Amino acid sequence: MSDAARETVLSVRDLSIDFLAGRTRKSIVRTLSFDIAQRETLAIVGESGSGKSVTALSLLGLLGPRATVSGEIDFLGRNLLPYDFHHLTKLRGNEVSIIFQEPMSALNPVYKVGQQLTDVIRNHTQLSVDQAREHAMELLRKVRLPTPKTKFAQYPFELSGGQLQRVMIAMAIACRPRLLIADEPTTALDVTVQAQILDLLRELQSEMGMSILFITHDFGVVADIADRVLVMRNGEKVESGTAVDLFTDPKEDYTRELLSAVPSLDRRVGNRAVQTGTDTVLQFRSVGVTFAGRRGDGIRALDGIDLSIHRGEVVALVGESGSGKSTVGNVAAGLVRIDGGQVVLDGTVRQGNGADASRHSPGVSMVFQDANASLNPRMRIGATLRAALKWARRSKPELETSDEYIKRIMAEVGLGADLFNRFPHELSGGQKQRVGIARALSVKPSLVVADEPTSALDVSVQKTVLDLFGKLQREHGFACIFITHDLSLASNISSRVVVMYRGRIVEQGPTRRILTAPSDPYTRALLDSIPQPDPVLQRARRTQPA
Amino acid sequence: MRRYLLPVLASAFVLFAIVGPLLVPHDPLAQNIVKRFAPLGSPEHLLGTDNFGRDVLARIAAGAQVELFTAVSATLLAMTFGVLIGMTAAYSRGPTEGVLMRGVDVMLSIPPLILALLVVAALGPSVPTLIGVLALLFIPGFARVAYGQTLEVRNRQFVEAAIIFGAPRRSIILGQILPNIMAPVLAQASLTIASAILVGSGLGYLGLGIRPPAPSWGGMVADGQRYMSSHPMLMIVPGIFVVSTILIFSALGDTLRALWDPREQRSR
Amino acid sequence: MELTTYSAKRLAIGLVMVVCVQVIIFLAVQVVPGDPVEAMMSETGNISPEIVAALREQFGLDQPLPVRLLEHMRELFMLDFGTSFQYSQPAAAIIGSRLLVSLELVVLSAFFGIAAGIFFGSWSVQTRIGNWLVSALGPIILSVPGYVAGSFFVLALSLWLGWLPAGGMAPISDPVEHLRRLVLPVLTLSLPIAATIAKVTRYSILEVRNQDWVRTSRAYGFSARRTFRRDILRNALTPVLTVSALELGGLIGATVLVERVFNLPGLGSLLVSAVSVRDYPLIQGAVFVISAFYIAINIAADIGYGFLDPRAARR
Amino acid sequence: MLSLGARVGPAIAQGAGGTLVFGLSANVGNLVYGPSRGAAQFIVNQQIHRGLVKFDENGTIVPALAESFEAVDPSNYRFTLRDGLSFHDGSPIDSATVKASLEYLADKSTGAAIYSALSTLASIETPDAKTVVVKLSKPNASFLDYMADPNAGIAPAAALAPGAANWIGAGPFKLQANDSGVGLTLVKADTYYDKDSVALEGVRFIFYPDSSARTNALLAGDVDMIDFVGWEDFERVEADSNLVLDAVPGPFVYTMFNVEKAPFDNPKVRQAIAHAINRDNVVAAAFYGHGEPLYGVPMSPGNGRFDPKMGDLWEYSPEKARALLKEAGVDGLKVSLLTSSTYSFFRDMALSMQADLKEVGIEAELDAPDWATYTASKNGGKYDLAVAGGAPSVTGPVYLQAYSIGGPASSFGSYGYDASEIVAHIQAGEAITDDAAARTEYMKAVEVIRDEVPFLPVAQRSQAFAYKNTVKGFKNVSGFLSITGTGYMIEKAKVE
Repeated sequence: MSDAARETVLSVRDLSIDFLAGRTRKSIVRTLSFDIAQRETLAIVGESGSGKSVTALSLLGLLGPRATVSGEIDFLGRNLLPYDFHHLTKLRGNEVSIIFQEPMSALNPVYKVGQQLTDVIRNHTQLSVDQAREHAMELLRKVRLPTPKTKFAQYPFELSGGQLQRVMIAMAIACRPRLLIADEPTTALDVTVQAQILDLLRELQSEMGMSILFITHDFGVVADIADRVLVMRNGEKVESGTAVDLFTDPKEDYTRELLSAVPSLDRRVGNRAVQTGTDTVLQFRSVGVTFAGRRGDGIRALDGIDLSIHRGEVVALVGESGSGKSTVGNVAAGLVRIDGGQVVLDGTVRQGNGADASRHSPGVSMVFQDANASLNPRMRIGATLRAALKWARRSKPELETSDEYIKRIMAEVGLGADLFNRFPHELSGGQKQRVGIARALSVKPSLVVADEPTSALDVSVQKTVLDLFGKLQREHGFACIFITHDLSLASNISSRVVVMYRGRIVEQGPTRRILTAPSDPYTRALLDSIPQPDPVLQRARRTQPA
Repeated sequence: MRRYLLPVLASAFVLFAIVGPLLVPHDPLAQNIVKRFAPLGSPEHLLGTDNFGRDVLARIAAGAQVELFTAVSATLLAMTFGVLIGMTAAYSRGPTEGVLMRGVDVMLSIPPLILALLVVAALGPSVPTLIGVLALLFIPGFARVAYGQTLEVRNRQFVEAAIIFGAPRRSIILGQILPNIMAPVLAQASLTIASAILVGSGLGYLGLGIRPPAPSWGGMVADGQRYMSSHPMLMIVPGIFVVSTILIFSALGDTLRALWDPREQRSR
Repeated sequence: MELTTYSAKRLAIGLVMVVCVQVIIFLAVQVVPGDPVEAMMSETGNISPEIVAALREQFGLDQPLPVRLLEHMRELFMLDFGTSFQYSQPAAAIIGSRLLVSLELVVLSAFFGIAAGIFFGSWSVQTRIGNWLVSALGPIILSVPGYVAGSFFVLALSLWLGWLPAGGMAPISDPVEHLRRLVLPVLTLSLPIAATIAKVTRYSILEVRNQDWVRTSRAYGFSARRTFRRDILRNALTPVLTVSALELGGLIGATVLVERVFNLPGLGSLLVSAVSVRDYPLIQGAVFVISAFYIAINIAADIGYGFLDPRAARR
Repeated sequence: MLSLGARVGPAIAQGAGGTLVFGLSANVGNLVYGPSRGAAQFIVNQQIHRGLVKFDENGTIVPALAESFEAVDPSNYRFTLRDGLSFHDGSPIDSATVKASLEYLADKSTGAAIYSALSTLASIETPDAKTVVVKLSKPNASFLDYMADPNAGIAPAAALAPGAANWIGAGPFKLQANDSGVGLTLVKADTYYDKDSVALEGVRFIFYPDSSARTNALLAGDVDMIDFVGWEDFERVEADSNLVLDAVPGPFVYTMFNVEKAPFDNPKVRQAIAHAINRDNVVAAAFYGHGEPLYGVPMSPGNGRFDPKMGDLWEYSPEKARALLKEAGVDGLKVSLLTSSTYSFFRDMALSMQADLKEVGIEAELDAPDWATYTASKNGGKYDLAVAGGAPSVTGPVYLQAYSIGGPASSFGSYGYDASEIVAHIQAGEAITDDAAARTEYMKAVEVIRDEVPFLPVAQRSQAFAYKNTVKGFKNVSGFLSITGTGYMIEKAKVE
């Protein structure tokens, strides 16, 4: 792959970036150096706060007036530092293009997609409007946007995330750039879509011969796309090397740590005891849910769901966005009203025929995806926990609500007593999620619904929280619905996997069986789309069609 | 420290409203036709006298009391009812929501002037009438803010969490939602105090304010305007007081909003 | 497409609201003490109770309330406001001539206020002077009640400097004088609008400026000016529209103070005098016009919102 | 003396008298026959319409449509019409036309302003086309005053229906254009009986309801003349050497008592108030010093039936007031004082009185609603003390009757006051033809007023017209007639 004679497209030396925060200067990136050769893909990996995105934006002078950038940025022999904005304006979107993490917000919501693409083309060329439109259509076909003619005249909000990212890519390649900066371009997308986008990028790269600087936190994606990798931490380079070298033989502890924290799809699972109790905690009997649509039509969110959760069992609910997995959790927690079937919790019919109790069961508690949003910003941590206990005590009089008990629970999830009087905004993301877990545990539930509890966290934090959650589950023995989009994660924690697609359960069974011998084609596609943190494996998978 | 400038100014104003009348050696109602139209800076009457020979400074001080009392009372009333309506509508949804919010819309489309004219015509100008009129005028504003905020907050996850953990309705509304909609409501309240002074003095200007002879700033401007060509200070002086008071209270809104934010509060 | 159904629905709701306002005002006006005949006649001439009764009968005031309410709604349905007690003329004709004055004030003030507001708001995020102007002067302007500002203008510009007439209306047949007389009232009304709109524009721009698509625009080599117009100002205008509608709606009610200060024969002063003698047909007619205007503005703003923000149109 | 009228004055030389541009104090809508709609409408009425008689510049009654008139006795009046009278549209006026008009005005269902004068109508006889004989069931010495009222013009048959427009009359000017809400344009009518003495080619009325706007219009030269100059504007007008301020003592303001309930059921308390009010302060505060304090009943100058002693009934003396209150045994009195927020002079008068009352130990709380609520409260007796204004349309002492008769029968008198004694004296006076003898009889009524204080006159306000000094021949008629009589002067004016 890597010919020594390749021209260096971008060469960065001693890049340092400071930000002005109030009156103090904060160093974000320090003496970073790297090169990108022609046709090469360099991935910069790191957790949040590592400075990887700032580095990417600094290359095009997109950081704004509060940032000070020093060092050397050499693009094809032209030094970009100090910024000459007149020069940059000619460079941007022309010789160097960029695509962003959130295609939905990266496009102006008030202009039609085609219009925005045409504008970009006309900005750097002398084409007439008609010619530019023609070229735009061509590009949309090239990025394989379905029904490009229709989409051309639609607004961004009318397209899906994957489709928008294709539009974004079309915009990026419109002027055949020498370098494409991709700032976490697939993070917001579902795995199956992510796989398609990565395929598209690779294809375009080989066709157009551009170099790619790929920013990501996902080692699976790195393994899939990168030729070379640079690992960053706290604004500094940890190590760099070819992808194969880095994954097989990481030099630095931090890299090793990160790699080990990545949940990989473990097909050898089964070491987790399937301690399925015989008594059923939760039972869904052909449950259906319809959400009122904006124009009066209903959106069928759940359709004929049959599901049983037994005591002490962890069931992973897997699916992509819009599959209805979160709705299942919300029905179990009593947040959503069903319009068909029956929900039985701890032997009581909570919804559907024969329901006379409240929709909310005192036996169910929940851990939310967004820990921050799930905590009342105006309540101190101790008060939040105490409130939950007090409410729960209305149906479970045996619960303790003393400060000692609360502090004990906090200690159990690894929170110091000093946080008792803190407000949520004073806690880190991981701490907040620990509070969420503490709250869920404190009321001694028989079922915990965990709705993507770790997806907002960095991998290293994700791992510790997940380990803690698993440990507590085993100790307390509550049943758990673990909702996730990440099959790797599911394989690590669950004894049973339920795969959902468009409001239906397509397949369910013991985790090992689902991972090794999926019977449903969708499950298979899902499994194939997950990039594995192993460049060799990824390359192999790519060569053999799924 | 700059953050506290406005609260300090506002407190100074409140203080002036409370003790000012005690400090000024004149009765705001005492007429002395012989000494009418004393100019600004007269030894006995610092801000001069009006067409009845009443001391302008004493009237300004007494007027401050009235303006502040009416504005604050009206705002509190409007806030109470507005928040009640807005939260009830947003929390209950369904037909209650429709009736309440359409009612608010209808209230908004009644010209405020006619509302004031009719209420004052029915009850006569007086402090309670003025408070009532102002409260009526500002209820829709609070209702809308509370409604919008409640709609947003009730879908936040910590409210869902409270529901899941079995919180009773009352504590969801009072304990979870209310404190979280208070920042904009308080900002609105401070703006409303400013607006209430503005509108209240405007009503005073139209003769729909408080019962004469009690002084109101708007009424003083209106009276002063009649002697504008010969004694302009009779109009300018109360005008300056109206403007600076409104300025202080409207700027106070931002400060209040910031102070209510837990991010601004130190942990104990 | 859907916009028409949506507009039709909004229009229907608007009509219902106008009717609600009419009924409320009708009942309120009748509950308030005071009799139109006594109020009008008491100023001059000796009126005996017999005369009062005779005139009440002439005006149809001897009928029971529900009958009169029904009659009023019937007339309203045919866009007939009845005959003014005070002027013995069709209320619609009187309101029409007054409405022209008020509309002229409102339209001019709104136009200048909104235009200046958007200009200064945009300017304020770009230059230091603009920033200072909007953030320091804006609150001060907003704190000056219209009647204070208006009185001050009359004092300074008319009485002291003698540049502009103190008030009154000149006929449109003398356009120069007509406009000269509008300068001060329009200035008085448009200043706070400009301050409000500038504030909203400023905040809105500051918010939009941090949006991802603005970064995209820069990242694709659009010039600063182009980015500002295409990706910042255009998006920032949606809240400006909402606030403009609110301001415009409030304006027709706010004109009364300015009409008073500048002695303009507008709808507000008509309403004040109509209420003071309980000229029911005039009151109902004027309220109808004002509330319909307010509601129409809101409907127009909603529909305009759909044009500015395609997401709103598809809702 | 109810004398015979003679033909008026020498004919003014025919010529271009110009057009008078008149800034009118109120918006005049449609003219309707009968009811009164305020001073501005009076002025318009007097240009378009004409009655049997009218007032001259001294307030004397002179012939109009009637060539001559004769009071056979105070209940019997004979009018002889001029030759060849016609309305603006050319239709003739004869005794039948007059009879129809007067009978219409005598019908209370029409709401006619002068109904009270015609309520005693017994019959109207028209012996021939030029003679009208009006017979009253009770003597009324002021009957001719009523016939000169601006609302007593003779109207064509088409106007004799409630609400019908009444723009065609027999007056000196006819309507050319009605610019609704803005103004009226009148041109000289060649059907007018005295057209040769009218110099003006026309009158253009422009409505300026706001007082200072009206003054500004005059100062700016937009109009030639304005009515009802605001008191605070007197100096501004006077300071302009090109302008004439024509001010006379006009209508008066007074205080009413609710005599149905304590404390004002006690005449002593009412007397105390009569001594307590500092009229000079009222004039200063409410009228900017432009008015005359009243210490007795207001009198119309030039009317021989008043006795100067009638103007001197109570002096300002807080001590006397306190003494009277003590005598009446009231102490620490708290009363309500009704006024209206609609007119600032009403409110200022009340404020001034409030201070005076406080001086004698009476706490008066102001009740200042808008005009309609004020009239409702006043007519309904919902007050202790009330501020009111009076502009009698007749000049003789008979006007006192209306202000003495208590409500609800009269909207002018103190609520609940039984004025039968006063009315008896006044009626007796009315029946006497000799002025001196009548004066003694009226004086008896005034003595009752002095002791009983059924209403308390406070001040006579200055009523001013202002005009350019190029306007000649105009004069503000003094006294009450400033309101009802001055309109007749416009036809005599010319603009040089």
